[in-house]
Amino acid sequence: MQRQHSYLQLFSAVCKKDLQLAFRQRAEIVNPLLFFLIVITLFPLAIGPEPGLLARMAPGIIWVAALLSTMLGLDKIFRDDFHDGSLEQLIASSYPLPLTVLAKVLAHWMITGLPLVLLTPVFALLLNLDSQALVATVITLLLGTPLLSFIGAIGAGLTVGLQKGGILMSLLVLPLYIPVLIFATSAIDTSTMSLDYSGQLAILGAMLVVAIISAPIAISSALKVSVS
Amino acid sequence: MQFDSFSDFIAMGGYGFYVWLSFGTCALILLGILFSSLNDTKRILTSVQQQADREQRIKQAKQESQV
Amino acid sequence: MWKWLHPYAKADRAYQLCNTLLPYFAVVTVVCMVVGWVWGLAYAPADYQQKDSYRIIFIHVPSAILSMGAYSSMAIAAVVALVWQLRNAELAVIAIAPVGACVTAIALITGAAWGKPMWGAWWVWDARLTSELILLFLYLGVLSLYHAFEDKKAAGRAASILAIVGVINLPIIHFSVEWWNTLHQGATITKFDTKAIDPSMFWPLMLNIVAFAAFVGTVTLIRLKNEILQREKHRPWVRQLLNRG
Amino acid sequence: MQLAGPNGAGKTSLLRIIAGFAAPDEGDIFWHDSSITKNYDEYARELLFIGHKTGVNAQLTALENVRFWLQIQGYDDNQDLYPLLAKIGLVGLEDVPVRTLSAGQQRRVALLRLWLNDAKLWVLDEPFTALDKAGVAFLQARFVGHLATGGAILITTHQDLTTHFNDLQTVTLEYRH
Repeated sequence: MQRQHSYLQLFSAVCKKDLQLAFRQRAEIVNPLLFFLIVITLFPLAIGPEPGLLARMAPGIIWVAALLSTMLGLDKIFRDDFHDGSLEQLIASSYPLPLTVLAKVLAHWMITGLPLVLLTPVFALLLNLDSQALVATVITLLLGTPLLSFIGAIGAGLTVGLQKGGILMSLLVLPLYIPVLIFATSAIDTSTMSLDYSGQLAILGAMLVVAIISAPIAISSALKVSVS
Repeated sequence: MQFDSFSDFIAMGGYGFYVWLSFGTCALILLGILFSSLNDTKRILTSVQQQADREQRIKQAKQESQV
Repeated sequence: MWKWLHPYAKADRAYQLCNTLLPYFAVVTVVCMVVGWVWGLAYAPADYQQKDSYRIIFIHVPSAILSMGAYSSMAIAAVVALVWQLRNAELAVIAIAPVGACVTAIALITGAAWGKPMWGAWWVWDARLTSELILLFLYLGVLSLYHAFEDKKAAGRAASILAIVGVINLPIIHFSVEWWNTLHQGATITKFDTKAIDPSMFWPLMLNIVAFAAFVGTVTLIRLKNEILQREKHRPWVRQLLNRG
Repeated sequence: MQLAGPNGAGKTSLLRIIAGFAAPDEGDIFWHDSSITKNYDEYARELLFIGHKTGVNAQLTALENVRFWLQIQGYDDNQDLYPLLAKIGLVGLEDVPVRTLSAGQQRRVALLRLWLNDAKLWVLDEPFTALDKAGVAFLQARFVGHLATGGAILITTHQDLTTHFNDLQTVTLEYRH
């Protein structure tokens, strides 16, 4: 048996497996989206349907809903691998664990974050967002949802070994989401006033870069603790 | 001393409720964590003692059964 | 650093160290706190603007400072625990967390009680209060994560990882909340003016800060002792402790 | 080497420490004179671990599971795996989801890795669980082959080994309160 050392092979294998599994159980992709849609429907019913008010609150509503629906899928990111022992095999593979984790988080984002970004125009219609704000919303979601996946995966890694880890994970992760929420909604707010919001985007981008570099390390040490 | 009388001191120039509420809850929380920590020490030491006693009894029972 | 720390990696030595330090911390706490409170409540002059309500800062400011201080010490202990694999540092993380949470709660409650007469509302979304609230969530997260694990060895390491993640996020959270606050509320809220503080107020405040720090130290030492005992309760040296006392 | 002992003696815990998943309370594990915690990646290349939880995903097919494992271990995944699957008794079951297979068949999917690696050290926790007699004999034949090429095997099992191994060492752990 000859071994080659190809990081690309590992990365694509891990990514592909998770995507394959998600497409086989399509509920995993569809349910968070439905949840997102229902949460957004609840807001006009709760606060009243005035278009002005809705447009004013839309960034906040969309982002809070995005946050909650990401949380839904996060619980699953390592759970199956933990229970069937795949996680042990991934740790005992000769590749560095952070790389594996990076692939898994990317796959998770493609399953939960990306569909959300793609469907935002539809949700924006429901909330009466104008086109300027819509562009801003899509961009912030594009930058922000991967961040949510990275930060959330730390919590998921820490709680995967616990029986009732789901709710605990939300408690750990939601406070850490606050900066993303603040900058993303403020970017959209600024865009509705026709002002330049590149500053907020730059901060989101910077946070994303930091997360890509440091979160996989934190996630892998969290997973090692959970497996032990 | 900034206050002329004890009742002035309690009144805190009309802000008595807020000042004493703050200091009161502060004292309560500080004492609470202090005493619960001290109580933990006692509890752990008792459990160690109990475990030691238990082992002592097992030892004794073994010796008696041998005799 | 390694050479200096090494003897204390042994649990019984660490326990002894706690015992040696404890009286000093306790004495400093009692003296500073009694003097600081009496001075702050009765002898410090009233503020010309806020009158006597400002006396709350004698506990609000120290608890706010210590809430951050305790979190950073917890994170330092967590780094030591993970990098040098020191079990006792893990225990220190868990010993500090509840104390830090209590101090944070005090900062929140006193902040609200000070805010009511000043702003007319118990709670306003002031940047400091909001940061303080999030800090409380972070503390509670570390604590509940630790208690959720059956295996306390894994629990200690998981809590340490979370503490480090939290401390990296803390400045970002703080900055974002501050920025959010200026964006939404402007300068309508008067904050504690700490720039031009009179010496007659400064010294009792300093005394109270020292008192709070010493208190956090004292309770942390007691809790660290507890954690060491709990983890080592099957070891002979713990048994010997009982025979002696 | 066989690790024996009653339930709860710590066989699995010891194996997990040796595989590097859990840290020992005291002491360290050495492989070729270097601590495995320090050089885990190198050690992992020479280690094959199959635990109670076998690392087989129930939604994927046998073929996909084996391919995935080959990929994460850095082996060539383009080889023809059908003959091997047939050899281990999974003929005709190569491309159905593993969850539809029996416990013994699922175990075989995991054990297939024993034919597909160049690891020196095999750490196997209860490898015979759910296998039938023929399966056990087949597996032991593979053990003989691995030992003949200079490999080492560490297993826990409650069953007696039916094949005779020349340098079998049995270490028995005792249950301690």
